[in-house]
Amino acid sequence: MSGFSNDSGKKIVDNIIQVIQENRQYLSDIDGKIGDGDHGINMSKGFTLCQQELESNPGNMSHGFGVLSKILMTKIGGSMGPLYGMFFKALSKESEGEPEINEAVVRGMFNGAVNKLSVISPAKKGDKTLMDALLPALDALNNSLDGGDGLTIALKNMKKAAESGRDKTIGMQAKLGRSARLGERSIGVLDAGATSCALILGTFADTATDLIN
Amino acid sequence: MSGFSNDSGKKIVDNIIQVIQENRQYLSDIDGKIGDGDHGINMSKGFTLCQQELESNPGNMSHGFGVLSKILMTKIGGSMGPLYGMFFKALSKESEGEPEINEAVVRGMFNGAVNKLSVISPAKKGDKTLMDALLPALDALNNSLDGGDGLTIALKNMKKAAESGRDKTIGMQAKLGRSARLGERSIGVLDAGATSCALILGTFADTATDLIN
Amino acid sequence: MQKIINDPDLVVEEMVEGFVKAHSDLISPTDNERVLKYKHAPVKGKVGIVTGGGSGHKPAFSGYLGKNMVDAVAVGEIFSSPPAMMFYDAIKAADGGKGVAVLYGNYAGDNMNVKMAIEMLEDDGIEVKTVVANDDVPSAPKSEIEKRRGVAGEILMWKVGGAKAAMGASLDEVIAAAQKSIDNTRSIGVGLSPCTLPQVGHPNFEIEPGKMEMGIGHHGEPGTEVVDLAPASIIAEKMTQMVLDDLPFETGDDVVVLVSGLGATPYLEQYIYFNEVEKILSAKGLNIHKSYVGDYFTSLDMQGVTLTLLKLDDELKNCIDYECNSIALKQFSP
Amino acid sequence: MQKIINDPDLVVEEMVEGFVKAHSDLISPTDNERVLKYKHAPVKGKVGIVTGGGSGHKPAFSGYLGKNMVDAVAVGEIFSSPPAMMFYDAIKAADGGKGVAVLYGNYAGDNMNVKMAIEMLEDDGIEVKTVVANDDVPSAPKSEIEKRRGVAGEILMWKVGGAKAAMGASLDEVIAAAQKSIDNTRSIGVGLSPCTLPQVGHPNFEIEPGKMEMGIGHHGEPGTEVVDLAPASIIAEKMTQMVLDDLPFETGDDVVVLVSGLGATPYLEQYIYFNEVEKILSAKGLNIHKSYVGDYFTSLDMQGVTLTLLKLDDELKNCIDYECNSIALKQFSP
Ligand SMILES: Nc1ncnc2c1ncn2[C@@H]1O[C@H](COP(=O)(O)OP(=O)(O)O)[C@@H](O)[C@H]1O
Ligand SMILES: Nc1ncnc2c1ncn2[C@@H]1O[C@H](COP(=O)(O)OP(=O)(O)O)[C@@H](O)[C@H]1O
Ligand SMILES: [Mg+2]
Ligand SMILES: [Mg+2]
Ligand SMILES: [Mg+2]
Ligand SMILES: [Mg+2]
Repeated sequence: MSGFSNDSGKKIVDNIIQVIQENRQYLSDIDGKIGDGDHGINMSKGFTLCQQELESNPGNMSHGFGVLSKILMTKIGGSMGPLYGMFFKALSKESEGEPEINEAVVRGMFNGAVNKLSVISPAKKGDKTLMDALLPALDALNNSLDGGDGLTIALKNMKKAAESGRDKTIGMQAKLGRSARLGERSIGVLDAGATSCALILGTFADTATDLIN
Repeated sequence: MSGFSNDSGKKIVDNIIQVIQENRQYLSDIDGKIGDGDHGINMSKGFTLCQQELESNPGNMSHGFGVLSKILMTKIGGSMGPLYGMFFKALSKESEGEPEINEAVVRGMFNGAVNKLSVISPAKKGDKTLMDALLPALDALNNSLDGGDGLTIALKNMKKAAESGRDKTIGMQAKLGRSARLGERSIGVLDAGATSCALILGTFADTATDLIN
Repeated sequence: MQKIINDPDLVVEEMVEGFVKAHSDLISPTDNERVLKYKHAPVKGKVGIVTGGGSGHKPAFSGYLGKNMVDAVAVGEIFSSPPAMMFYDAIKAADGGKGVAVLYGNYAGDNMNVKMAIEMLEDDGIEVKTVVANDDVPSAPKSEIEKRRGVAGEILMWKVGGAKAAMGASLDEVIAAAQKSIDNTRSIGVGLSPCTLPQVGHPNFEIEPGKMEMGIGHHGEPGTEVVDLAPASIIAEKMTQMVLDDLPFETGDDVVVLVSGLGATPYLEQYIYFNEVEKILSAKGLNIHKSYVGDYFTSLDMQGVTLTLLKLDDELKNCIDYECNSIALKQFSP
Repeated sequence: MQKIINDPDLVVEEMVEGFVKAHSDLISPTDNERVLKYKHAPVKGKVGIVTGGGSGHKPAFSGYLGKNMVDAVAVGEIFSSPPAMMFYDAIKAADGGKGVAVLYGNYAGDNMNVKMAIEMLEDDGIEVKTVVANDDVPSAPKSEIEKRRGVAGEILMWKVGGAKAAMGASLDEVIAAAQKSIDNTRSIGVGLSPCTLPQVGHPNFEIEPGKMEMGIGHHGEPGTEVVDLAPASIIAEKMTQMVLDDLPFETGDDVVVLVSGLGATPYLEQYIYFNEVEKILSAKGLNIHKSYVGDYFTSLDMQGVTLTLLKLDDELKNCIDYECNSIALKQFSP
């Protein structure tokens, strides 16, 4: 089998919520070094609100991502509200109505997410933002699938690329967001958004792989 | 000889100013334990202003105490402005016009000072105020002179009584001023006003004795 | 000492200098550099309102100079009563021929200096009367109410006295209204950190992290107890209860609530605290006629808040609602 | 963490609750619990003024709601831009049929959320225009002025925009005046201590005792240099010079001076600092038309001050002098 059901995919949403909650302090600490120290707080608050809404209003993966997106855009704000709001909106929209989440759907989801993000954020590769985890991850996913690797391997490559992209932000100088004003002093530490993005992509990959096997 | 000239007595004023300046921090620290920590600051500011005025407008002891009194009342305020203002006003008034400061004059000065203070302050012995240095000091002076001790011995007794009165304030509970609100917790430390008062009386005694000898 | 100052011994001088320049639309200096007055004082035919006290409480005292508020202020050293001569000059600066009400707080130094100032005025033919604020509940038991300190309730006393004077009242009427205001006012403070006198350079007392001092005074005078820092709801409950019980305030009373930060407490916390106070008052059936939240009466850089409640009757209500234009308190007619 | 709060995650909710209760004479809640409005908004036939931003800056932003000032505010989490939906609801709450001016500060989050809100409004038929404040000189070089942050200069932008709207101007006229105001405004801050996000519980950065950080941002964004703490005169000299040179301000200019404490800096220090600034401006031959000194735009419990200068022409002068009645800024007609 090379996919999983949209219904079972709700586990992905649950696990993403959980990993963000678990990393609340860690993400804030990273943000505190060159930002304002609230990235974990913002993210955790939004994802917890989503968890609460999903308890009374459960559904499949597309539904879960849709709820998450709506809550981020209406309740969270910051930079993360609109950015991750758009991101999860695409994950939801591109999988909506698909009972089976297969290679093609996954590919559509992440390509859609990057397209959506580009509309509202001017962030390019190397600007030290979540894009530095997301863009290499998308490339890896596409390349892997193009090369015929199959979904689980492609997801594994996506995760690996997200993490190495995240790690590369250490050497980058921030060009956008609060840390940008730091100039050269922003070099030497992780980017908070790239870190949360790698966590989300990694959790997606791991959980989807579990569901496929 | 059993006295000193009012002119040479200006040295007493100078030395009192100096001892207060030297104990600025010490007096504030004492006041800080059960008051607001400014006793040394207030005193030193006033006495230094007096020093400056006396430089351009020098004179004998009575003049010096008069200037000190005026400055305390017009520039210093707090509790100390009116209290020491009245105190030094009496020292000035009771010696004014006397070329020779002898037993009788000294007796008049300190009895006058206590009378003046009683007009504006309700402080009694045991209330943990400067009165606890001043009242026993006056008693010692009067008793010693009544007993025929002579001025230098009487001044020595006055100083000793002021210091032991000051030390007894450690065991007292403050009944007046800021520290009064502390109740029993005001017990165990010196009273700031009694400490400055003992310094002033002691310096008066020591300097007068030097002048007499 | 993380402070934006020059010579620590000159902080008051320089503060006054800056203050006069910043607010020249409302206040003027006088011949006594430590006496400030409302620009249009003395107001002819109006009872003059005078106050004063030690510095370090900004915007008190001089921040309340202005139209229908205070006419002249004597500015003391940090936490130290102004000398008699300053009160004397302030009273003269405020006198518009109808007498002067000196409305000040109950501190030993202020009591002596005001008393001496009034004696000095004997030959000046100015009628002077005083009200001594004693709104700070924890500073003495009710049986010794005359020993209590004056704290943020003084602001409401000035507001009432200032409005009454502006309405054309006589000196006795102004004094009676101000006295009624303070008699119906109760306050209490809590401290979460000590404050630092600039000239001393370090705090004069300690409040350990994780602790708070209930009933602390405006100069760090020790309070009634040092206890573990608690949630805002518990702090508010304790303080509100002490204040309510003392007057006592009762169901149906119309009240003014004044929450003041002590200098280093962000507004965020002050509003969270006010929110808890409001819940308690509402539950008890009190009507909040007007609320003030902000840094109205501070203690240098102390962390903490004071709570003040004033029980209103119609006269006090009219005075509280009366238009005024001072630096720190501006109100349009409702 | 010495703070008067309850649940650290709910500080904004509770602060808003307290704020609404304390100021019910001037403001009202709306259906969106994070959108507050001037009680009489929307004012029919008047251009609506909207702003918003992260919390922790009290009295900004909601303290500037009121008559002839801001009509509606979107209240974000601590130091975090309000979501698009809040800006959307704030704009709707402010719309009196003549368009809405959204006057906010240049932060990535606010930029994205306002942009999205305006997109969401496409079908509502409300004309919306924006001005993005960028008065913070040290946050980017002049060659990249569009990257600079908005700080306390926003208050003067709201004052000007609010007055212009109250005078009956069109949306374009309001936008033009607000833009002119911010284009003629320059600010700079200095920090003497870090601030603590209640939910984090400890400061996010350090400023060692004995040091100060020049050019620090309103959320503790690092400044241009960390140097030894200096006397107020030197601090003022450095900051004033940077601000004067940047516009530049010139001899004979009429200016507004706004000194704001950052949250934990006593008024005493703010006035001493202002006094030094005034000396420099006077020496340079600038005319201070109006001064503001106080906690106008804070950063939680940070120690430090910001300095803001606005160069006036006749239009701006009229707007600055115009009567207004908001919570934190009240002015009678001169
Ligand atoms: N314009 C942008 N485009 C993409 N990502 C951005 C942008 N601005 C900021 N970010 C990301 O946002 C992260 C910070 O998020 P967060 O702390 O939640 O918001 P804020 O900066 O408002 O406090 C940064 O680490 C960066 O990855
Ligand atoms: N009513 C009073 N009568 C006599 N002495 C007093 C009275 N009140 C206070 N004192 C004295 O004043 C001292 C404190 O002086 P100081 O610190 O200069 O003034 P303040 O209390 O205004 O800060 C006390 O230690 C006490 O000796
Ligand atoms: Mg952040
Ligand atoms: Mg003292
Ligand atoms: Mg004192
Ligand atoms: Mg943030």
